[in-house]
Amino acid sequence: MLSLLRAVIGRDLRLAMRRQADIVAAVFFFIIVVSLFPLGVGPEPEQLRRMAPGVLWVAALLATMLSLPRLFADDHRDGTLEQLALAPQPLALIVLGKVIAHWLVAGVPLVVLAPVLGVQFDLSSDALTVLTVSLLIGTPALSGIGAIGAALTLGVRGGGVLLSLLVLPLYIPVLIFGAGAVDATVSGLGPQAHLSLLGALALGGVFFAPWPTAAALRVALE
Amino acid sequence: MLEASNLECVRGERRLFADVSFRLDGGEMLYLQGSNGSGKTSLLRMLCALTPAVSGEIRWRGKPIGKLGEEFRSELCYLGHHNAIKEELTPLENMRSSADLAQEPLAEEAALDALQLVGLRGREDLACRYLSQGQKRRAALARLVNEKRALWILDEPYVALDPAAVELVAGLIGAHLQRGGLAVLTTHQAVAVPAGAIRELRLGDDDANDERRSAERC
Amino acid sequence: MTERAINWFAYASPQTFYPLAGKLIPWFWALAALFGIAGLSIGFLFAPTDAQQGEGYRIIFLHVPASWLSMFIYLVMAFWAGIGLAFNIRLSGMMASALAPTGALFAFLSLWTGALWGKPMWGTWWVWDARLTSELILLFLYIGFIALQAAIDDPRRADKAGAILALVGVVNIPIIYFSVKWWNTLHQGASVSLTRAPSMAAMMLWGMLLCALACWMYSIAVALMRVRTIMLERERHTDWVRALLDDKA
Amino acid sequence: MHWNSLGEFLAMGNHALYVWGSVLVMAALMVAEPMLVSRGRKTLLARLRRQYRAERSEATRSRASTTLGSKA
Repeated sequence: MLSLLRAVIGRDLRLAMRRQADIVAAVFFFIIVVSLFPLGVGPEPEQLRRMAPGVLWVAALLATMLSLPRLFADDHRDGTLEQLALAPQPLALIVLGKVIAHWLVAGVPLVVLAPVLGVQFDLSSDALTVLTVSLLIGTPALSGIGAIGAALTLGVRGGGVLLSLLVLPLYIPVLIFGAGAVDATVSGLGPQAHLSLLGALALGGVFFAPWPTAAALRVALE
Repeated sequence: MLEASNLECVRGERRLFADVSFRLDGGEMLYLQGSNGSGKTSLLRMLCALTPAVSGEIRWRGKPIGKLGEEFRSELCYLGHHNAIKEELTPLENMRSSADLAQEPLAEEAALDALQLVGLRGREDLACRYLSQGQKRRAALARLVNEKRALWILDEPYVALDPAAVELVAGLIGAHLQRGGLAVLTTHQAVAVPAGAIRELRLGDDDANDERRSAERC
Repeated sequence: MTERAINWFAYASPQTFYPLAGKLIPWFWALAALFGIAGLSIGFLFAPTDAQQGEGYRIIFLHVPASWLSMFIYLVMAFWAGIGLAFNIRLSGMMASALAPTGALFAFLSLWTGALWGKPMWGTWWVWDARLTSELILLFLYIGFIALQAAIDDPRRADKAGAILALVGVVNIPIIYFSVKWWNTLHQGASVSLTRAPSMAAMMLWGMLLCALACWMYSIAVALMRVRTIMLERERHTDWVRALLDDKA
Repeated sequence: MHWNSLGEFLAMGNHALYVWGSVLVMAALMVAEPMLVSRGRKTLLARLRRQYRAERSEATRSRASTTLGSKA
C-alpha cells in the first residue's frame, strides 16, 4: 500500500518537475494577488495587519484552485487515468497519492512563501508563525476537497468555472479556521482552538475526499 | 473463462448493439469486427468494467466482473485508444512507472530488453513528445512484452504501426495465447496470429443497418 | 416478498410513474392551495401583533417555511440521488434533478424574505450569521448541482455526478454551519443574534405549520410536473413515449 | 379578525415595504415556476411530435425507395 502511494507520488512529482511553468505560474499568482491588496486599500499598517490573515488565506485558496483543473485532466487525456482505474488497487488509494502530490507541488510553495508575504503586511513574528502553521495544516484539506471538484468536472464543458463554483463553497470552513487562527493570534487570543479544528478538517478532507473522488472519476470514465 | 451474455450498449440515444453473447476460454482470441461507430470500443470498455452494460452480464471464471472488482482487474491488461504514455517522460520511465503503479516492479534490464524488442533502442532516454505516433504506440506496446496477466484487451493494437511492428505484436499475442492466455482485440487489419484458436464477432450487422445500406445502394 | 419487490420496481419505472404522477398533481395543487389559504389567513388576518417586533414579524409565515423547505428539499434530493447511485434506479436520478430548481427557489426566497425581515428588525439587510451564511452556501450548492448536471450531456453520467456532489454537500452543510457559528462566536463585535419571537402563540405556530405544509405540497406538485417533463425528454426514444404522443395527437 | 380597516392591513404597522415585498416576490416566483415548467413541457411535446412525424415520413420514404430499387 505504501509502495503504491510512493509510486503515485513519485510519478506525479517527476511529471511536475518536467513542467515547472505550472508551479511557477501558481506561485506568482499568489504573490501578485497578495501584493495587490495594499495597493487597493491603502498602506496604513494597522489596517493591513487586520486584513492580512484573510487576504493571505483567500489568495492561497485561489492559487490552489488554479492548479486543480490539471489534477486529473492530463491523465484523462492520454489514457493514463483508465490504466489507474484498472489497476488492481483501490482507485481511492491512488487518488490519495495524487492528492498528496498535488499538495507537495501546489500547497507547500504557498506555505514557504506565506511568512515572506506576511512581512509585507506588518505581521508580528507570532502571527507569522501561526500563519505558516495554519497554511501547513490547511492546504492539504484544500487539495483533498478540490480533488472532488476536479474529478466531477473532468471532461465537462466549461469545467474550470464550474470547478470553482463547486469547490469554493466547500472551502469555506477551511478559510474560516485558517484565517481565524491568525486573527486570534493578532488579537491576543490563542490560536489552538482554530488550529485543532483546522487539523480535523484536514484529516477529514484528505482521508474522506478520495472516496467520492474515485467514484466521480469512474463516472467520468464511463 | 470469459463469458458475456446478452450485452446491450446505448450511447446517447442510439442503441449500438444488443444481445451480444460470446464465450472465450484459455488460449483463445476474439477478433471484434465492425464498422466505425458500431460499438467495438464500447464493448471492450464493458469487458474491462469501465462502462456498465445497460443490460446483460459479463462473467470471469464464472463470477460477474462487477462483484470481482480488484480480483478481476489484477488479471486484466487493457490497452486503449490512447497510449497511456506520458509525453514528458522517456519510454523507459514510462514503462517503469506504469509497472510501479501496477505494483509489479520491473527491473531496468528487463525494461530495456522490452524496448529493444519493440525497436526503441537508442530512444529510451528521449522524452516521448519527441517520438513519432508509431514510436509512441510501440512504447505503449512494450508493456505487452513482459505482461503475464491472463486477459488482454487490446483496442486497435496495430494502428499506426509499420508491418514489422505489426508482426511483432501479433507474435506477442500468439505467445500469450500459447501460454493459455485470452485476448480480445479490435482491428481493421486482418493479421494472422501464429497460435491459438480465433473466434470472430461482428458488431452492427442488424437489420436496420442492412436496410440503410440497401437504401444507399439505390 | 418478491412480489412486493416487483411491485415497487414497477412504480419505479418511468412508464408506470408518468401517468400516476399526472393523476396526483392536481391533488397536490388543491392541497397546496387549501393549506396556503388557511395558513396565510391565520398569519396575516388573525394572528395578533408581536410585542417586540410589531407587524413586521408576519414575514415569519413566509420566511420559516421557505427555509425549512430549502433544507428539507436538499435532504430529499440527496436521498434520491444516493438511492439512484447505489441501486442504479433511473427514476431516482430524475427525481433529484426535478427537485433541485425548486430547492434553489426556496433557498433564494429564504434569503430574500430574511433580508427584508432583518432590515426593520436589526437595521441591516445581511449579517454574517451562521444560519444566513449556510443558507447562502446551500443556494450555491443547489446552483452547483444544477450547473454540473446541465454541463454533462449524457443524462446517466449527469445523474451520477450530481449524486456524488449532492452527497458531498450533505456531509458539508453541517460542517459549514458549525464553522460559521464558531467563527461568529469567536469573533468579537458581531453581536446581533437571531432570536426568534420567544414565546410563540399557538396561533402563530399553526399559521407557520400550515404555510410550511402548503410549500411542501407546492414542491411536490412542481417536482412531479418537472419529473414528467424530464421523463419524456429522456425516454423519447422508447415506445411508450411514442404511443403516448400518438394517443394525444 | 385582527385588523380594523383595510388601510391598517396594508400599512402593516409601518413595515409595509418589507412585508409586502416578501409576499409579492414569493408569490410571483411561486406562480412563475410552475408556469415555466408547464411551458417547457409544452415546447418539449411539440418538439417530440415534430421529431416523430419527421421520422415516420422518412421511414416510409426510405421503404418506398427500397422497393423501387428492388424493382429496378
